[in-house]
Amino acid sequence: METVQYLDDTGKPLREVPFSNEELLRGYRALRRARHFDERALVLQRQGRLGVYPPFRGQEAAQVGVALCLEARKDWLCPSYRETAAAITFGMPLSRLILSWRADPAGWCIPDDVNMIQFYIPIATQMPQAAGLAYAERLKGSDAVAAVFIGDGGTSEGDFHEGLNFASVFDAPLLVVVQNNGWAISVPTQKQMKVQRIALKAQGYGIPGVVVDGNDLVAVWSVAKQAVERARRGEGPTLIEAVTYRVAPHTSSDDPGRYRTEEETARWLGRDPIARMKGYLEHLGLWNQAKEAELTEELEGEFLAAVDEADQAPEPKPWEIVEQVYAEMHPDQQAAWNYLRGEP
Amino acid sequence: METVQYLDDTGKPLREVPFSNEELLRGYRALRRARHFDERALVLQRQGRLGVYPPFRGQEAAQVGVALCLEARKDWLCPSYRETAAAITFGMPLSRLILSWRADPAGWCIPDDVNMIQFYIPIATQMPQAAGLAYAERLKGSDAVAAVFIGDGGTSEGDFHEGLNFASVFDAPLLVVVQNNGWAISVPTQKQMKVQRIALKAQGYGIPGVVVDGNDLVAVWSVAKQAVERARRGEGPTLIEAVTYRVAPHTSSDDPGRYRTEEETARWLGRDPIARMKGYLEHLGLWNQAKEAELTEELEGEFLAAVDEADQAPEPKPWEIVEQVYAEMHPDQQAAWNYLRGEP
Amino acid sequence: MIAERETRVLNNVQAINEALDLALAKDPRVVLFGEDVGTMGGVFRASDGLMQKYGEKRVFDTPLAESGIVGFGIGLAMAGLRPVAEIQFAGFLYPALDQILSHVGRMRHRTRGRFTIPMVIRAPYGGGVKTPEQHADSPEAILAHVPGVKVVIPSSPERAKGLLLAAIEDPDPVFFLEAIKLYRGVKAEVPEGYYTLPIGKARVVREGSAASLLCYGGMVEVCLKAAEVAAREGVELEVVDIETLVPLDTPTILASVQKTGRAVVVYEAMRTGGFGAEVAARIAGEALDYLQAPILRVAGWDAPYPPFSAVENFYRPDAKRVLDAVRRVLTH
Amino acid sequence: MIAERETRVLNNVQAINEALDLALAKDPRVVLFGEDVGTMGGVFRASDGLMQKYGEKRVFDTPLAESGIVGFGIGLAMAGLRPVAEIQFAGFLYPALDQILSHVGRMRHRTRGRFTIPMVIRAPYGGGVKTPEQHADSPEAILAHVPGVKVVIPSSPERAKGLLLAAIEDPDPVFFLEAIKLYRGVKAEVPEGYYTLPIGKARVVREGSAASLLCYGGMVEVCLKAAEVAAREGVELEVVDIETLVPLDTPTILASVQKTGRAVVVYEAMRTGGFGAEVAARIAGEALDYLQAPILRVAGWDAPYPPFSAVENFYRPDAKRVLDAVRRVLTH
Ligand SMILES: Cc1ncc(C[n+]2csc(CCOP(=O)(O)OP(=O)(O)O)c2C)c(N)n1
Ligand SMILES: Cc1ncc(C[n+]2csc(CCOP(=O)(O)OP(=O)(O)O)c2C)c(N)n1
Ligand SMILES: [Mg+2]
Ligand SMILES: [Mg+2]
Repeated sequence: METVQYLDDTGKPLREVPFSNEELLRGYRALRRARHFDERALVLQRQGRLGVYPPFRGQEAAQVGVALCLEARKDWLCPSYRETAAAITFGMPLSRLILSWRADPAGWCIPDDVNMIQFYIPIATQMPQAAGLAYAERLKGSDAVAAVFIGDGGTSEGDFHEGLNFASVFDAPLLVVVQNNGWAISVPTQKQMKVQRIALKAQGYGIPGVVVDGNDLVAVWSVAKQAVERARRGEGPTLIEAVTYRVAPHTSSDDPGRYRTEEETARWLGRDPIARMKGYLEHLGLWNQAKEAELTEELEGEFLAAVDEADQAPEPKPWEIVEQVYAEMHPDQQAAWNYLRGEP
Repeated sequence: METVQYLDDTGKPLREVPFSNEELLRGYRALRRARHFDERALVLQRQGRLGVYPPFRGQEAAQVGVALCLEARKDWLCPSYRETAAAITFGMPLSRLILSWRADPAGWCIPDDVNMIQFYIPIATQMPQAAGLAYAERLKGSDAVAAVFIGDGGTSEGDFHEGLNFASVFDAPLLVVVQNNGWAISVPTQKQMKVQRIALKAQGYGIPGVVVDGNDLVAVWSVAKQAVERARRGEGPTLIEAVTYRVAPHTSSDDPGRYRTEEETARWLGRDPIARMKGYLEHLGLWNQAKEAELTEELEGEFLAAVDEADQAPEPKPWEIVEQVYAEMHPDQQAAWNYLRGEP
Repeated sequence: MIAERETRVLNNVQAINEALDLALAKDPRVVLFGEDVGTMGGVFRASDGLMQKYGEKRVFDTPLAESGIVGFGIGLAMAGLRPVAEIQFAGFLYPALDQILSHVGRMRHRTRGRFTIPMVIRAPYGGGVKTPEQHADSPEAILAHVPGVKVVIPSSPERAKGLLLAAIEDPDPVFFLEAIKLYRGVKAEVPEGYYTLPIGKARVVREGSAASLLCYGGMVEVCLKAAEVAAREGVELEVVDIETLVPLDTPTILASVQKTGRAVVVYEAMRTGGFGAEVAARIAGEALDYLQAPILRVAGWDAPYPPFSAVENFYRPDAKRVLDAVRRVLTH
Repeated sequence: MIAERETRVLNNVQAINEALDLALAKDPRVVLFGEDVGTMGGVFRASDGLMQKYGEKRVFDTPLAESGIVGFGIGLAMAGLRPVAEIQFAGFLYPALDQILSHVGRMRHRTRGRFTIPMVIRAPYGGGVKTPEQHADSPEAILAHVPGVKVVIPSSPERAKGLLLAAIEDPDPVFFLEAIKLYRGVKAEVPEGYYTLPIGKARVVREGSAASLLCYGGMVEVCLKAAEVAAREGVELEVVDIETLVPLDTPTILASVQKTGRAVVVYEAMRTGGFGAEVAARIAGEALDYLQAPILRVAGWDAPYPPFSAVENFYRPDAKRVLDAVRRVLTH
């Protein structure tokens, strides 16, 4: 299968780029915003100010390129736990994301104007749900779409299959984005499946499958754009395999040294999605040192403000753990609530 | 995808047939044995001498053709509930099968020299198990293989996907035989999946997929033979889609009138696997009226003897229901056992 | 019985079919789906005629995949619909348990109320009618151990209709288990039209003073039968139909046991870890001082429900086994 | 403590790793597999170094699919191997529950002994270490309600090693749940070499006369701590480590309660439908006359285990909550 690519590893265009300069700048900015958050989040984590955190370094283009095609008030974003970059671009406030990775209730309650499902821990379970969300929009007569993210490892779960099958049978307006980042914790993609290209799986469901260079924002963005248009036209789901690499540890608690070599990672660092996009903008004369410095400063300001806001969130109360179990509290929760409040 | 076919609907050969006359006669006999059992079983069922029974009429070739390639003492047969024809050919004693469909413990205990898993009710669960059985043989260094059967509806379950993936990743010596008989109770294959050919799913697992005319014994037999040889050579699993049709009701309790037309069924009755094979044997001058009559008589004798044997099975005892829960009885089962025996 | 209403004699399947019909007519957000639910109207005919009446967008067949069915339903619910999913038999809820344990019961809690799952999952359960293997399972204890879900098990056509309509109106996920034995086994007067019955209330279905029989679903008729037999010997047993397992109506259960001083819990699932253990534990935790005898459980044995038809009825509790236990608590 | 043996100080993970090593060395039929079990040696390092030592045919990584892992293991077992599967966290047993409920526990019964599943399924369970959502679940009650399986939950390195070796030798399927809190939280003397401890026996780990604390796994240290505190006030609590949930050692539990007359059951799973309900029900059914106070349960609340780290410790029972319950049964 041919891999869709627009930029080479240095950012030189290989074919005509279907985006305006404004769009390209918007895209680059989205990449940088995500990267900045990721870098600073890891620092917070080391300071003990975040919980377990799954970095996405190297996968920004694969996530941002898709999120740029969606409208937060209308469409649906169904991430795994890896898609903080997609969430940022989709419109999640940074302060909520910080609280979310702090495992704070205030972060887990997603704003009403952002149609994002919470980050999911149980692998692949978002797949049939995303099919249902997408199909519901069809039933309601809207042209909204859903985008669901899953990893190479996630494709092995039964729910990946059941979700794809439901989506295809019901022509659900859904983008299934598989980020093939080479690893499922310590298990390489070759041990995860026998097939070379995950996008080939689309043929088993009678839907289109596309392989795209996941480190090439222009490529991901244009592939996603077409899939979204197709879905809005009511022509059903598309399976997109974004070939990328997890250059960071699986999570802040992982030690990649146990299962992979520095060389492999180094090779992929040379294909960094942000450097490539930056190279392209410079090649177009749209970007320079000064602009970069200015942006960095702005992003740092935004991040610090978000941290301040997050830090102002009220301490979670013990009794919150038995709230929101049902629409109204039953005696069993009420008794627990009273006990946790120290009331008899 | 091209459908492998050797005989036309009248039994005229379309290409050179790779089986000897003895083999062909053996194959026809196996078809007739299965058909005879199925017809007589339905009569027993109506007499209240069997429980719920899932007939396989019209699917004999798809099952027999595979079973003819297996050795009961060495290879493994993993059926769903539909594969009584495969079980008969594989070597299950008819009396056991009668008891099995009588839901009698004596029938559920499979003879030690027949490597068949019990008929399975929970759809698709046999898939990962068959992959494990097949891989275990590889680990043990034997060249035994496993054949697992599943229906078109069964392909929608997560276990179908997980089993195929495990089998392909571990190069398990496995035949995955999907009998696409057009229906999952009342749901037609087109509503079950978007893809036209189930065999296309093989491409998502990096293994060979074959479509075969499931009503053409010669075709199924030769396709299965190649897949078994491939598996024995350690080259891994093959997905075989046998295109056939369930001309009978789903089970003895089903009423197809609620979901399909007589015409469709009539069309498939015209492609009857046994008539086709018979036609071919007659075309070769290997078969005639007299032989047919003789065979029928012999099969009826065999069946009646099997019924007699089954009828001699001891009445199941109430306390058997709490036996064989563990290797040894624990107090909880012992107490139940005593109660059921009327002992204090 | 709902006052001032016309009634009609229906069996359980007919009552459920009527409830589904009324819900589809009343609320355009309601959708019905599952295996063989559409064209065929369900293997038990619970949705008979409804696809024909409301169209394939409201009532539809799905692929054969329970995790897919429940997961798809979760998505429909989060998008604002009112999904009613049918799982063909309760024993086939198992492939969906990940979606159930990981999401159905956690969504409201996890998202602090932003997303909720107002979904009903119906499934026939229980034995007694010589079904094939795994068609007679009773997994209610597993469902009752899932935080955030409700579990309702009706015991009569009138209750089934009103409780199912209440379940569909409920803002939280409700598992609605229907005893296969009662589908056609019971016929009774059912109020006409749309009505709901309260989820979360147990009912004393027969008053008595000698001992309390605590049961639900298919075991209610068994306990009533036992109570009749006992009555002939002058022993008045009280029968409590728990009806809603979660949220459990503990006060009604305790009141009965406090009155009689003796409790026998009856359920057809495997004894160890069955829901009856929870009922017994609540009594032992909150009404111990009233007990004049041990709390006994009459339940399925600690073995799989037998796939062997000829002897399956020795697994499921019957009036005789209930009365053996009653005798023991009375003579204690 | 096993008599006349050298001992070494190990934590739980080390003890489990040693048991797996010894099993692989002793029995060529033993194979180890699961997600990240091979190259990485497991996310908790339980199989650290074993693939390197025994090769990829004995110890291997699988695709990310729990139903596949358990189903594959069933196949290996039926073909004569001794599979030991690791499920990365107990909360990820859920996708495998269909294989577990439909087959793992039914195979011997269904085939009248022709096919058996001598498989061990290991999984870390329970909370207390600020793991992400669903990494702290305690689904033992669901497993204990599966006919035909055994459920073992060790509470110390010595017990873990000997019980795991016994589980691997066992002719029936055994679920082996390992409290995450204890993996590195406890270090103790562990006998060297190969030894097994009996499955199906509960143990009195601290003697006392005032009341019985019935617990298992991660709750044993909590109960021992509570007992210590109580002892300072002159109240001698008895602590029973149930250790094997199925088959349950009812006599040992009853003997303790008959002696103390008071019972508090402690577990960290959600209270309703938890395994502690079964323990309470057995006491209420077989030792009622000895009880001087209600049987109380201290357990997780009827809510999901909180994904909110800052407050998660208010969900899991601690010594204070246990002592509150003890006070209630003593002052009853
Ligand atoms: C059902 C389930 N099983 C196991 C895990 C543990 N786990 C968390 S992440 C992970 C690997 C996922 O790999 P992949 O799908 O490729 O996503 P990536 O981490 O590479 O983004 C595993 C096994 C889980 N969270 N859920
Ligand atoms: C997990 C599970 N879900 C549902 C059922 C109920 N059921 C029994 S057979 C069947 C249809 C199977 O169709 P297919 O796989 O095509 O096999 P066929 O009956 O055509 O041979 C269904 C839904 C079941 N047995 N197991
Ligand atoms: Mg990955
Ligand atoms: Mg079929």
